[in-house]
Amino acid sequence: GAGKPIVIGGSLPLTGEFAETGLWIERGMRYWAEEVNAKGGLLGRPVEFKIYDDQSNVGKAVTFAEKAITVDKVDLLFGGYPGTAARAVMAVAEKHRRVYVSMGGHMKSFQQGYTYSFGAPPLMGEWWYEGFFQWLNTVPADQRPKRAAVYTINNPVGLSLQDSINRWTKYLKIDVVINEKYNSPLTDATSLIVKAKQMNCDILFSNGFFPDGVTTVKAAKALDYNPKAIVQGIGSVVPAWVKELGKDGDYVFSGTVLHGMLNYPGNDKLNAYVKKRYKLPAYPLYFGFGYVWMQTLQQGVNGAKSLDQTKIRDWLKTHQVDTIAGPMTFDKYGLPAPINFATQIIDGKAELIFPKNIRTKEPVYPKPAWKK
Amino acid sequence: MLTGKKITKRFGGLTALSEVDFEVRRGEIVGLIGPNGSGKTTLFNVISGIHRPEGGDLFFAGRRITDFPPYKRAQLGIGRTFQIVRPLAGLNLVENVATGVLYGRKQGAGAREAREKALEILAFTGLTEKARRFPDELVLEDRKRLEIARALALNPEVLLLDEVFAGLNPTEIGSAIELTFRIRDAYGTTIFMIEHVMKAIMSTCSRIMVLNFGIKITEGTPEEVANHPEVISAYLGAAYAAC
Amino acid sequence: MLRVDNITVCYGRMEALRNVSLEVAPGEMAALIGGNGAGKTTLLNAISGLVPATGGAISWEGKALKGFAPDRICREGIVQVPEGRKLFPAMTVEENLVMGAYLPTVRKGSREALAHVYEIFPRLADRRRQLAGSLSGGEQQMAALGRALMARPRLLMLDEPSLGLSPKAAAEIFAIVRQLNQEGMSVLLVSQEVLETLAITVRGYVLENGAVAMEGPSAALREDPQVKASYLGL
Amino acid sequence: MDAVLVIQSLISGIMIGMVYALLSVGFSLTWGVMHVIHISHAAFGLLGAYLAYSLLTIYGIDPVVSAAASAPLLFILACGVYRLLIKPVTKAKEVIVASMILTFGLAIILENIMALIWKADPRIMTPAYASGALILGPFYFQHPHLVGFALSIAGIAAVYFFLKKTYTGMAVRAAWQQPEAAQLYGVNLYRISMITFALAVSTAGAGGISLALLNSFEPHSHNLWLIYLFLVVIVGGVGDIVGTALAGLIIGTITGLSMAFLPFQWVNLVTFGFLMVFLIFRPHGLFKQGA
Amino acid sequence: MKKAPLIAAAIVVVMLAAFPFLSPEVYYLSFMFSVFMYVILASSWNLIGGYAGYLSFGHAAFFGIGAFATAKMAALFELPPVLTILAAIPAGAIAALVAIVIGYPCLKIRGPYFAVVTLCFAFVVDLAVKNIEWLGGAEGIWMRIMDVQEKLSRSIMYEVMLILMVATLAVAWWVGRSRLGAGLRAVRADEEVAETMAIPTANIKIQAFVLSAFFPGVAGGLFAYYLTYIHPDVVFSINISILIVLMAMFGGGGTWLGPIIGAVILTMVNEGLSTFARAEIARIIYGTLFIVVTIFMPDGILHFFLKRNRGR
Ligand SMILES: Nc1ncnc2c1ncn2[C@@H]1O[C@H](COP(=O)(O)OP(=O)(O)OP(=O)(O)O)[C@@H](O)[C@H]1O
Ligand SMILES: Nc1ncnc2c1ncn2[C@@H]1O[C@H](COP(=O)(O)OP(=O)(O)OP(=O)(O)O)[C@@H](O)[C@H]1O
Ligand SMILES: [Mg+2]
Ligand SMILES: [Mg+2]
Repeated sequence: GAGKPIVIGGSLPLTGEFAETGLWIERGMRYWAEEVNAKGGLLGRPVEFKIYDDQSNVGKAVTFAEKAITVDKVDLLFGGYPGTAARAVMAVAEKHRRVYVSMGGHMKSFQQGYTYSFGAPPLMGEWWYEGFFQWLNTVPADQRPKRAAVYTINNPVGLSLQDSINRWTKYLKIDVVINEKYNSPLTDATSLIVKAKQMNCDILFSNGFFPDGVTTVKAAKALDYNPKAIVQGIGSVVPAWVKELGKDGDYVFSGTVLHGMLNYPGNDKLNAYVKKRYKLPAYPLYFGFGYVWMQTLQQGVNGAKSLDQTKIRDWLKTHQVDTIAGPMTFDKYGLPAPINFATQIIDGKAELIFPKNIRTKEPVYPKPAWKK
Repeated sequence: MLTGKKITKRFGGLTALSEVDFEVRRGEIVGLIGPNGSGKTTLFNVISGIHRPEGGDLFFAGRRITDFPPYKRAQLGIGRTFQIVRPLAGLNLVENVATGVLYGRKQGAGAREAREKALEILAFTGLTEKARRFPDELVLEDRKRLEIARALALNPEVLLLDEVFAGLNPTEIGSAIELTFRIRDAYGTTIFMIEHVMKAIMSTCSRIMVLNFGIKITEGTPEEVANHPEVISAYLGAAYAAC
Repeated sequence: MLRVDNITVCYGRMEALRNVSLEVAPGEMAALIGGNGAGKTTLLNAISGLVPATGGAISWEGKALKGFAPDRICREGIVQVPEGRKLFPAMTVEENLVMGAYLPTVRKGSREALAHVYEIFPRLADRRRQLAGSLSGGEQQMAALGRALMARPRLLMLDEPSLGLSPKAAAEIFAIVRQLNQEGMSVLLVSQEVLETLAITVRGYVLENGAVAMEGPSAALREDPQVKASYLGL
Repeated sequence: MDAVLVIQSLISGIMIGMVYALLSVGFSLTWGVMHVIHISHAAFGLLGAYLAYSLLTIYGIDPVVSAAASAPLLFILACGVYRLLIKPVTKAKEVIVASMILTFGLAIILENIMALIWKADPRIMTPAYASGALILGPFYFQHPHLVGFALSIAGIAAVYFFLKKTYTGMAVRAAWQQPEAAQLYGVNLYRISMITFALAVSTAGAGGISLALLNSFEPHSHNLWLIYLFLVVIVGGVGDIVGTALAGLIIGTITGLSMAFLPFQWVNLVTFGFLMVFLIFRPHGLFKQGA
Repeated sequence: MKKAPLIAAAIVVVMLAAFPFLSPEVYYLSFMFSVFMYVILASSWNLIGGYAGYLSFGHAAFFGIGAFATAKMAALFELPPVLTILAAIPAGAIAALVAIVIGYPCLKIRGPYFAVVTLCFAFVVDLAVKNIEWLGGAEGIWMRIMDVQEKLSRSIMYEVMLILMVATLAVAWWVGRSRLGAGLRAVRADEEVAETMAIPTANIKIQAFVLSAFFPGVAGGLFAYYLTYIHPDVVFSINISILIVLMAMFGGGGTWLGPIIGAVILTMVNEGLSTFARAEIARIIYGTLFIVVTIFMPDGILHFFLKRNRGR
């Protein structure tokens, strides 16, 4: 018997700068709801979303979170995007004692002392390259790159990526010859590539978003720059990377916390759905995020057997959740143990290359020279 | 009271004023004539500070004002009108004039006093009925009167009038001449005027300067100037001399 | 050939012209005089199609013109030199002149027309590259008249062409207008220089408060006591 | 500093600068001659880019061909926009402000129509030559840069020719300086304005396509493009066609040089800072001395 | 007769001030907070943009400077809530100071060129904050959450922003009727003529610019504390700069009431449309609003009705 629906509210950037990602998150969430409702709902009640379009505006994200909580009196909050919005909304959720499961805004945001916020899993810049470096560590020392060019977008994401690079390059004795930040928009990457080429850098870190990532890779090809590896931040996880860039996007390394080929229950279903509905080979990262955050929340509610936010929080802090990203338990920051899998784009697909036990394809290293 | 020494003004390659000396004494009505493009308006622009001369010096009431910005000169008491009228669009006549009162030589007037004073000046210039209208609704003559009213609002010591008689028919010129005298008498204002209407200039000015190609060619009483051969050939033309 | 019959023009609720009729015969030079705000400019603008006229009719060689757009009326050879010159300030003198011959019908032969204008106004030839906005008043008037000549008008309407000109320049302008008329161009001349105007025209109209107060041969108007008092300052 | 780096940065900087100039030239035209600040100009450019994208991905039509083909299409579209939307506001007291508000609304509409049709996902224009380069000694002339550069020269020259050498172009300038007088000499104001507006919009298409060859684009990208439009137009001088081209050159040079000599972090800051200083010292663009 | 509008305004203010005591939901407090904020931004912008006709397209810079200055002071001196709120005032002063420095050269530039110079200025400030870590850098700054019940903390922010709005509107009112306002209007009509009317144009423009920067600076500080986390992308957004201009012009630039009308209408409509099912369609409707209003009221809403009253 279906009772009154459980309303899950909040805002997403459905128009404006971050619309693309916001829309994928929404799709992931809606797929989750479809699935839950088909199975009889949550606590026996159907679930329903109340989603506001914050127009990619952080101020609006905050007021809409408050609207959802205080006016719509929604039963649950869902996680927003991007990190800057999450950073501000986490404070609102805390003040209203609402569980907030989202990607968060990298490590700093989880260190603010919020107790209701969970990164389940987070999109954690600090962890993003862990898998890649662990894999690189398995490459014989003489075949590893020696000189790195690191170009980082000057925003919270980029800055958080630097953390693992600094640690690992030191450990692997890779010389960071170039370590520069740039402010978006990056309208031309010619100079970046020429510099890297001149300095004989044999590994390129392009720590940016999709537009600057594309510009950088295209310039690398046009200028015949052939490092042993190109590592791309989070631009290459957007479906458009393989779809739009085609062959030129191949062999780029990156990381992920979610992947359709991971051997956790649910991934197959998601892939099948996305293949049918959106004609994509595997679900996009943010589709997965939209789904997995809801999945976590769902288990919290089921575990607490209540919509009482504090109970849900306490349950989540003390129990394990099983998701498409694997099993997670949360620490006092609301974070699971670091998760990261290394990926490489091979033949237009983001393949898992590390850890070995989940590998879907052998990594291609060193990267073959550009074909013209 | 207002003196210029060797004023030179160039526009690119064109020398619009070349070492022009002039003097206007308190209480006078001085005329400035010359062919079109001889530099008369340019001289007014230099005096009021809109153009910066390349050479020469300006003195007003004993002070050197060459480097003063326009507003300071206006504050000191140099008021002017524009040949091509430039009312403050979007403000009605009272506001146009009241603004001048607020910033003029006798500062410290409140908004209300300024309006009253403005209405007084508008009455003086015969614009009372149109006080609430906007400049773009006026005919040219009234806009010229507005120019005068706005300049008077500053309570100027010397008033530069640039062709305020243009476009009037002979009868209307008569009343404008009368207004000129009234300004001098009622406000004690010294007047320096550019004019092409000979009737007006002959009957109002005690002294006339003549510019040609940016050079002062002569200066004197109306009769002297009107009979000056160079003035006749460059400015008045043969026909005028004939009658 | 130009006939204005009983037209009325309103600005909002104000009637600027009331039942005005006027005629200019081929090759004739007619004068239109009147005090400030009498409606002279309004009448010219109504003929040119810039302001809409209500009531009455305007016809040109028998063809009805009322309601036509200004560019259409220009095509008929009716050209106005507007009050205040209205040059294109950010274009050079030469471009201003060339714009006079914008209509395809007069574009051919505009080169000769340009040479002719420069011949009439050598001052403009000197300043051909200067922006019209920075010309002195007299120079602007010459440019405006030159621009009109480029359109090779059949009826030239001049709105206060001597405004702001030195006596010598004004006399020159009048002489040129007179000559153009003698060469066969019809002219409708609006001017505040009433004496001179009535001297060179054949017929005249006196406009007062938006209505024709008097009309007749110029010579007669010049002797009229009322005209003398109101317009000649005598 | 290394000479190759400097020259290479300059080469691509200048070529990209010229692409911005192409996108800007129509913007400058509507602004300068019509006093319409056409905020949706870049959005029309983006529309051109999307059209070319679809033609390329569906029919394999080269973007350069699309640039030519989109021009008449945008021209017609712009005529409609002029007739329905722009014309009514040219009667406003402050046309600049009114037109800005109106076309701001239009830009929002266009952006979201594009989002509905093409989705919010980013797109990249990848014709066969997309990441090729012409190599001369140590220098690379990237093909998209070359194509954009060539389109830019052609587009700007066409606009220049139109304005300065055709009667219609001259009438356009005349009409917006002194509409009454222009009418008196046979100019049909309405037609002239429509042509100007539509011409401007059709150059935007080519500009948008060229830009799309360089960077990825999304429905909201026009907002960023708009900023560059403003910069180029202002440096060049509003309504000044040659100035626009030179401004593209200058902005490209500054970006190129700062890319070569500065930490990348400071490039944008220095570019905007320089432009600010430039404007302070040359407040009327490159050529005009002041009103 | 003169008193009636004053009494009406006083009643509105009292009612607004009483609103939190009706114990409304937090959202309404926050929403009104943002309405007040935009009224402040649009009305202050109007001092330079509307009265003097200098369209500043970089006003978000002052807003952002205020926000970052407040956040930085709060972090630096570990200010308690009350002092953090008060810190917005010196933050506004910093914004005003920047306005003097920047206004001096920039206000010599007229028309659209001024618009673009200010646009560049906003970018420069944004990028400088991002590049200089001491200012918070690209990471942004977190602030301590006010340690009281949520409704109370939002009510406090509401009342403080209301006070600021009243202060801004009072100053705008005063400027509109003062000698300064008359001078600014003359500047807007014709700056050269204004100079010859004894108006020290450079001086009064700076005055207006500084006033128009101060209030947004304070508002930025309050906004920072409202969000508790600020990032340059959030407070220096070009969208804010443009929105401010649109609001003032949409309502009717150069009048006292116009920017208020514009800010209130646009904030409300925008908020309302966000609830709309299909986000893109909502935005299309929003865009259409601009078009329709401009076609029918090309000089702004207020001017449209004023003209009606004049009976023309
Ligand atoms: N801003 C300017 N730039 C270039 N040339 C100018 C400028 N202003 C004036 N001139 C030129 O300087 C000369 C003098 O102009 P000015 O306006 O002073 O003449 P004027 O004596 O007032 O003539 P008029 O009696 O016709 O008004 C003219 O040749 C004019 O073209
Ligand atoms: N655009 C307008 N709007 C409203 N009223 C106008 C407009 N133009 C002219 N008028 C009014 O129409 C009447 C006639 O003006 P018009 O300009 O035709 O007179 P005029 O005889 O040419 O005068 P002048 O000798 O000053 O040139 C005047 O009362 C004037 O105020
Ligand atoms: Mg003059
Ligand atoms: Mg007239």
